[in-house]
Amino acid sequence: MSVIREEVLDKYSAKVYKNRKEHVITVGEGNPDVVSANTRAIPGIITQRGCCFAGCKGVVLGPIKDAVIIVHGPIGCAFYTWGTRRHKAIADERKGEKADSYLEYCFSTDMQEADIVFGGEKKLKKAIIEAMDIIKPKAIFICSTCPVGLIGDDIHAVAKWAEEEYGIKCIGFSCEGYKGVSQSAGHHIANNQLIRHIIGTGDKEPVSKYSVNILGEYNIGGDGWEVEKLLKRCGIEVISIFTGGSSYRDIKNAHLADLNLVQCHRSINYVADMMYDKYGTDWLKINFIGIESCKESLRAIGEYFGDIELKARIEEVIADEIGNIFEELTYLKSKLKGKTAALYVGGSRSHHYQLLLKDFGIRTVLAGYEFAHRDDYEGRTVIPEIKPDADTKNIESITVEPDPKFYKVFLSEEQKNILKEKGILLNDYPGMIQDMDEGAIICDDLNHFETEEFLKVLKPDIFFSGIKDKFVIQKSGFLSRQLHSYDYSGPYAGFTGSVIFGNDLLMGLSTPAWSYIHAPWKSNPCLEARLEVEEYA
Amino acid sequence: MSVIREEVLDKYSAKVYKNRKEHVITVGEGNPDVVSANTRAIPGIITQRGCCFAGCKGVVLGPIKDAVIIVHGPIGCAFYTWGTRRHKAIADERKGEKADSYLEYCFSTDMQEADIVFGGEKKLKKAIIEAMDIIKPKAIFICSTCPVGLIGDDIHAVAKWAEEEYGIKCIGFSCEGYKGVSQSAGHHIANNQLIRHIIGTGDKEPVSKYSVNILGEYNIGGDGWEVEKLLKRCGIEVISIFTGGSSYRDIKNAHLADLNLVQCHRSINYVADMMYDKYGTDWLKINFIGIESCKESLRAIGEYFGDIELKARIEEVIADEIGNIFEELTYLKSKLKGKTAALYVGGSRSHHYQLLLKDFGIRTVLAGYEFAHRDDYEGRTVIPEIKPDADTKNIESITVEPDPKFYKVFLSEEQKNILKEKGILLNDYPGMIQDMDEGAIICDDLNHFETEEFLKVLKPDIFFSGIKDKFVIQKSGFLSRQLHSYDYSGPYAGFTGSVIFGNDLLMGLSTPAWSYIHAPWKSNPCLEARLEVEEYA
Amino acid sequence: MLNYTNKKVYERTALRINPVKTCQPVGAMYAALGVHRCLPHSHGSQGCCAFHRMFLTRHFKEPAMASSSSFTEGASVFGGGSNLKTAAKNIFDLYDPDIIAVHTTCLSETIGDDLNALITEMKIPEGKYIVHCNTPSYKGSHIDGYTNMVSGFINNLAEKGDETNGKICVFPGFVNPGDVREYKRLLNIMKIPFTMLPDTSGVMDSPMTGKFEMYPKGGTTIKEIKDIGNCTMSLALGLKASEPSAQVLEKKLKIPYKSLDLPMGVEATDKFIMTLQEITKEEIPYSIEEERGQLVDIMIDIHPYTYGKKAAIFGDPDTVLGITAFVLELGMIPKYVVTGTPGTDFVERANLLFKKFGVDGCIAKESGDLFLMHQWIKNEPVDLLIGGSYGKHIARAEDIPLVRMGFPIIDRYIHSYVPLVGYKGAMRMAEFITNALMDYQDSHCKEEDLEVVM
Amino acid sequence: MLNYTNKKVYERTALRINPVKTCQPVGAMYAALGVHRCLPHSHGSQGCCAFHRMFLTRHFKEPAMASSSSFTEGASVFGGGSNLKTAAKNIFDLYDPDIIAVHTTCLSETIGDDLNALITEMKIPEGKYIVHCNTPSYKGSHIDGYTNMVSGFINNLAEKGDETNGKICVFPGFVNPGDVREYKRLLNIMKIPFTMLPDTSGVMDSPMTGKFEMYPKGGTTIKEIKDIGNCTMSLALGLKASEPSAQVLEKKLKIPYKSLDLPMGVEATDKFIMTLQEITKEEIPYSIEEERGQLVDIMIDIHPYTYGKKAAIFGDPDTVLGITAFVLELGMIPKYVVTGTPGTDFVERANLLFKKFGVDGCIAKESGDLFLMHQWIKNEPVDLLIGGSYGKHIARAEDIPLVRMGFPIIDRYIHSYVPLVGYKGAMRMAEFITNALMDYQDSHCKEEDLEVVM
Repeated sequence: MSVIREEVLDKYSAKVYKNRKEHVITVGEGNPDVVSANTRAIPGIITQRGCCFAGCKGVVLGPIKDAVIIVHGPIGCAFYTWGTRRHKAIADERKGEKADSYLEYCFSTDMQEADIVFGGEKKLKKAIIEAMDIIKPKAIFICSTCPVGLIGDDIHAVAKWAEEEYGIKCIGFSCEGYKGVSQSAGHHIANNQLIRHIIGTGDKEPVSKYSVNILGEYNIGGDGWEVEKLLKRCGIEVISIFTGGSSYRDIKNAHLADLNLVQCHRSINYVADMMYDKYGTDWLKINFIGIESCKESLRAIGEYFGDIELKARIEEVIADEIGNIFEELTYLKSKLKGKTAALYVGGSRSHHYQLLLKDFGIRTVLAGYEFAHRDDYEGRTVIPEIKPDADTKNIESITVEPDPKFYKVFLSEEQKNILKEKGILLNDYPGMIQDMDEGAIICDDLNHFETEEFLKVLKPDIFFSGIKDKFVIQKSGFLSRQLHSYDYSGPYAGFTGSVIFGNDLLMGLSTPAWSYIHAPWKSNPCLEARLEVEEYA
Repeated sequence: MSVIREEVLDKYSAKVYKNRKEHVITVGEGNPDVVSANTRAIPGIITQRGCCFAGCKGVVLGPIKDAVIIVHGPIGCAFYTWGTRRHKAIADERKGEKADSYLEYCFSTDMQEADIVFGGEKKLKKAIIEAMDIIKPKAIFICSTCPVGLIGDDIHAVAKWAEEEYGIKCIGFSCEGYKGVSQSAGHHIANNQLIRHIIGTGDKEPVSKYSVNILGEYNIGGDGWEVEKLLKRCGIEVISIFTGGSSYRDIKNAHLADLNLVQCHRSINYVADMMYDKYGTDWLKINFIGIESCKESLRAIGEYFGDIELKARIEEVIADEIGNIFEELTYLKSKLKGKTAALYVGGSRSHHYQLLLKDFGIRTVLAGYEFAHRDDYEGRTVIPEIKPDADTKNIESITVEPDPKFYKVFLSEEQKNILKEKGILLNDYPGMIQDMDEGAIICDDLNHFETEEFLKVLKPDIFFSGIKDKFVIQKSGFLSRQLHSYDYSGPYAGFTGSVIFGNDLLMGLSTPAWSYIHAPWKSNPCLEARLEVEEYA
Repeated sequence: MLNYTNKKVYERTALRINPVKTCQPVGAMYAALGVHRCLPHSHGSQGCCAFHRMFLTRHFKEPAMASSSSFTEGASVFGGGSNLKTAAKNIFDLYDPDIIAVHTTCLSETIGDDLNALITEMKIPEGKYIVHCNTPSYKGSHIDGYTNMVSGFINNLAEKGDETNGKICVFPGFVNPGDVREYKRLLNIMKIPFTMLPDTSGVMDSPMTGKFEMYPKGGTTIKEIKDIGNCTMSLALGLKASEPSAQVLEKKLKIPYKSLDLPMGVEATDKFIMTLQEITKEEIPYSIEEERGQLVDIMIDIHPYTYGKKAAIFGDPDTVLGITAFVLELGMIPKYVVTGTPGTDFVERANLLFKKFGVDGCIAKESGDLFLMHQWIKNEPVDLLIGGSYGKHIARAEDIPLVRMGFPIIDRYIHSYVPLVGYKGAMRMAEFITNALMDYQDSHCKEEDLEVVM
Repeated sequence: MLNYTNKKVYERTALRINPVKTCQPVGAMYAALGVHRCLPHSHGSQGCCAFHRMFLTRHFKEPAMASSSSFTEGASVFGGGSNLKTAAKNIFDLYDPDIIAVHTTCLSETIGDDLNALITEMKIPEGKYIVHCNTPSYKGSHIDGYTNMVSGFINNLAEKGDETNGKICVFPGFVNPGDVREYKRLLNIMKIPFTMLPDTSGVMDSPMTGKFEMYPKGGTTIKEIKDIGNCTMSLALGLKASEPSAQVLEKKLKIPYKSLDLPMGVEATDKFIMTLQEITKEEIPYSIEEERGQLVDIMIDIHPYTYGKKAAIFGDPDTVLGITAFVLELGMIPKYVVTGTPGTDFVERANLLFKKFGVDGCIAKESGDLFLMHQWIKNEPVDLLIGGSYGKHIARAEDIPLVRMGFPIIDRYIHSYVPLVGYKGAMRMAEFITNALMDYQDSHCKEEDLEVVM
């Protein structure tokens, strides 16, 4: 067993050790490497994880700009998810249809004690009436928080009432915070409702020869826009993005795209899967974070569509993009090469960013996911092996049937086999581990204690994580960069995004303030200072 | 003799008393009241006066926007007159001719020791070359500061050279700080050169039936613009303003106006006088500060031109302007009535503002001028009585002959007599005293000591003065408003200006901060505080 | 920006839009961080704890350490007792705090977990403590949560001994560490021995040393809290956030108290200082008089820029009332004064201030939100916004400068290190307000009106 | 705005446009105001005195009391001796200062008045003093004038007694009263007895009391100045403004000295504190270490907003170098560093800083002006201007935020009460710089890029 891992887990009580040791592995020691994931955090152990509501409202639904999302519950949950995730959006018009953006707004029923005691459905209805009166949205989403589930408010009945009353789309999301073990449960709940209620309800056909959806791209710092721009340059139409900068208006038409591109596997794989089942839409696990990854992803798309012209255009775009950044990239590489990094992010970024770091010659010594499942680490082949536990069983898993009207097959089995031979996996994700070096550590649900310990042992040059541990790491004297919010920088996606990322790292590493951490008199003993004053004169 | 006056002058030594008692009078006690003025300040007595340079460059020339004014001397004098007086201006085009505005710039030869020792003419020439190369102005003014006169640099020769070299207007102003006894000397020097070198050199005829120049209006806080707007509404064309917001371009054409309106008598009366001699242009002492004054001034202009249509238009404008401010004015009067004021400003404002204060029912208890002559207090009839002393003799006084080409007579003697009967004084100024109440105090060159003493004795509600004594007054617990800079407010001229002024006073008087001057524990003796703690519970 | 906010003011009774409050637990967490070697613990779903830590960290740019009972669906059905027990064991084992401060969430409150009973049953290591309080998210706001936690410390720890300790207990209100430091500076100048509860200075503004300290040097010690029962009196600063705790202390241990507004601006600080004087019965030192005189000097100096300017002020009740009082002292008009925290005395107290300064047409609102305030602004605009970061959308939409004061400020730095309280705090407020108004003038005036001297 | 400033950088040798300096006497006047019960006296035409009082008043918003010899043409020809004599008599009669501090002007310098001889001949009342110095306006700048006056006090008053007074003499540099207060706070924390010369705190930041005090409570006393000869050493803060005075003190009375940069930013303050430690030979208290750690913490926190940002910095040499050092510590690029005050060591020292931090393409200029700096900016822009009020035209013309630091600031308030020196001063600088950059981002970014969290 890895010495490092043991050093870190050493201080745990037997019970905690037993739990945590399954979540912490050293790559290459297991063969196959198995990472326990998507299990409960241990009470009292300071996890960085959030809840089901955060995954549903905060991650998947929040970015949908033209839906009024009413958080049904006490005020806190609405407040904490108000403008705090950088999923950018702008009101716009596409194909003659406008989409507003309500992202600057925070809507809540602000439940009071009486609502808890006597039930909150009435207030929720009234809130919808008020929202319709003031904002007049085309879609309203209702997201429940903890007490709503307990007191038994039927938000779905209210949603149904609203649809009938106003002729709008109104969907309930029972995403109470206590469901599941992390944000992951919320993703699943959101995915289910999207496929049930929205995807397939639109009728705006693509106007270009090749069209795609981008799944699991939340437009943090403008990433989604960057990717969309890149695809447009290649001549590929983006029908909808799930869900960064996107809209109810666009997502309705997702079923009309030729192909789904999956960026964040964890949060959106249910939609990808179900669209495959329902509409026959293939999905391709792409990654627009990192230069090599961008190239590979674009080329894979080219291969999928198999069009020589398209492939040529893709090569041109790649050459042009690389040309633009080449000089800066070379400089950044020269500065960043040989550094080490640790990554602890949500469900996919820890994987994606390792590839970008590799572009700069930065080695990953530790990586972990906050709310991943085993397949995110080990690849989807492991899915059948995963035994559902009590917590996962509580999250509804739905199955869909082929849609009689829209089901279509884009590639023949033969074509798919050719792709496979070219190394292009369709409808599959091989997981993070396969891209990691032997000896690197993987840590699922990395908690505060382990963060402190790993810092001491691994001493990475850069530690990527989130806001809650950022300052713990920084106070310990290490560069900490948030990979959820990009520390308010970005975009990091695409070719130019890579350079922005590299510059941010270089900035963090070169900031002179690091050299002032220790007061000079600490290293300059008082004795030495006891020189005679006359000496200066 | 006035008790108040004696109380204030009491602490002086015999020698100082002898000097100062001539400068401080109580209105109504003299009959006629005589105020010693335009004499030297006593060394060591903290006067608020400035110097000749301040009067020439700072007051009269500074506002001329399209002349590059090169201060020839060490850096200080240029620096202190850079943007520190609020004579607003804007580059514009009139009658097809553009005028730049260089007011954001400060130009100086920044003389160094070597220039003092070996002479500064060479550097001055070089400075002009550089100014021509960079700015390319149509006019350059050279203003000398103290050492220039002593070392004998011939700035006028340099100016002549520049005119020949570049075909521009270049004028030297020998306005060394030590000349005269106050800014007044500088006004005179500036006036002389304006009439010698600029007025009469232009050829842009008025386009309107009636045209005027406004003399002694420096557009502080936009006053000049306000007045010009008012005259325009009445159908009167303003050819040039001396010198607020004005330009070399416009002043050239001053001789083509029908009438000169004199706002600040002190600083510009030489030009008015000399234009009367040279071009036959009558001048009218008007005052656009104060509501009644504005009315009177406009009506006097109407009478001068004697045109029924014009007079009707003037009445319309007056009615409209009054209508606009009536409500606010009534409110302000109700709030300000009965207050008392002291005024110590430059050369004419102390007079003008008394009239505005009177509009609000505010009584003036003390007024003084910083750099006035006796005629500013007592009226121009006193001029023949004034005996020139050593200091005044040093300031060149020029006489002009009627201009063969441009001399014209606008009104016949008969018409002038009719005006006189209507109470309209032409080419004359009756001075400040005639507008003051009996018993009010007049203090010429009010110094710091007297300011402190008068505050104690008179306790005015408002003390108007300048920046140097503002905080002395304020620290003493009295409202102090700057009447040179309007405390960065304004315009105060015209009808709406009166309301702005009134609001500023009300603001100053009502500011809650005044009530916090004394810490409450000062009036709340410690003893009283020695209550038992239990009492609060 | 905020394009869907219309002018028509609509009386909403159900839909909260753009709140000016958040839920109780985050306040409780902040209060608990002000106790030395204390780990705040959130009894509920782990999302709450994550959100609160995130928010506190974003405001203070400091680690906000806290743990959670990590409820899952099972705990939500069967109660969180075993989660809490496990949590406490793990916390003491691993993070070794001297005290765990447990607060509830809407989840555990709705279930009805009886914390008192649960904790009484637990085995707590020798010399260690677990305190608790109830912070139902569906009542009041984060300010109530803060107060409840402070009261929780008193209820759980404070004891009456045989004799007085000669100290006063100071409840600082929901303020920044910089404010607490300013209180302490003034108390020290006035030579008054005190216990500050809580004391977030040294914790949420701790220095960079290259070493992470889970429990930094700051915070009220357990010993001090226990000893509060022997204080001569308590001083509650901020009627909303502090008075209830002072009342608890009085009720439980008969410690008399005096309540004051947050010492913001001249008069409120005067009252604070004079109260201190009443306690010490000593002369107020010149240095305080000098600070005060400097502030008043500045206020008179700047009045042409502040007088008559209209402000919309939003945030937490005590802070908003403190700012309101100060802007009135500056001659400004606090046109809209809004808190999201419920409590009708807020409106009464604001109205008293309006009346005292004779300003007309000002509106105060408790349980209000920014959407409503923005609608008011659309109907009658203001010159300045004063409040937290969430005012920035309105600022941009209406081109009104925003001066950031209060909580939360998540888009700026350094604010938490420096006070708004005391004469020094008022000087800072004056500077920020004046700079904002003058910067606006400089950037919006016509070119020819740009003033070099102001 | 500044429409006639072209991009073509033209090497001017005669025409100064938009200076970054003024003349010596105003500096001398400011220095003299830092002596208790001293009346500064300007020996020259009365316009000089009026201008200097005006400027100091506009920067400090406080009375700047000073008298003048009120030269007329006669005095300019025959010498100002009798004016000075009359002035002194009147001053002592009427204003009763304990000391008159006379400085010259370009006028009296050009005439060649021998102040020393004139004063020696005068009858000075018992217990009163007249000191003097030469401040020719055509040499150096206001900074030299300041230094010359400080040296004048030493030359005229300081004496060597029999034994040391155990104090150090601190020359604060050309700084604000708020800076002097910060020095004093740190010296007191370090328990170092000192004499501050001059000490403008308490004079140019005096409180409002309702009573005008011609001689407010502040200022170095004559007794202290006399006693400077018995100090153990002197500490010159600011090489340009203070070192010459320290040298005078060394030369005249053999007091050893140590010169330091103005303690602005981390390293310069570290050096200041360590120098104090070397003097006391005591441990540095935790409170200072904590302030320092907070500053460093903040610097790391804000680095994404400051790093790589380009600044143009202008003003007085010591201040500009201090700001330059700090912005470099923040990872910024001090693209243009300009002083109007002559002295080639300014450029050398700036270049050393550029080299130390490895920044390329930065330009430092002594005897420069704002016209030149603006031309540079037109050729290669910057993100931020740092300097006095006269930068505002460039700020508006180029839409670059201006952070006001240094002298003169005549269009804002309160700046003179608060320090730029020390760790606290650096914290303030950091806040102002970051706020300026972030405000700019918030107002200039696309709507969709407006960030709630930063």
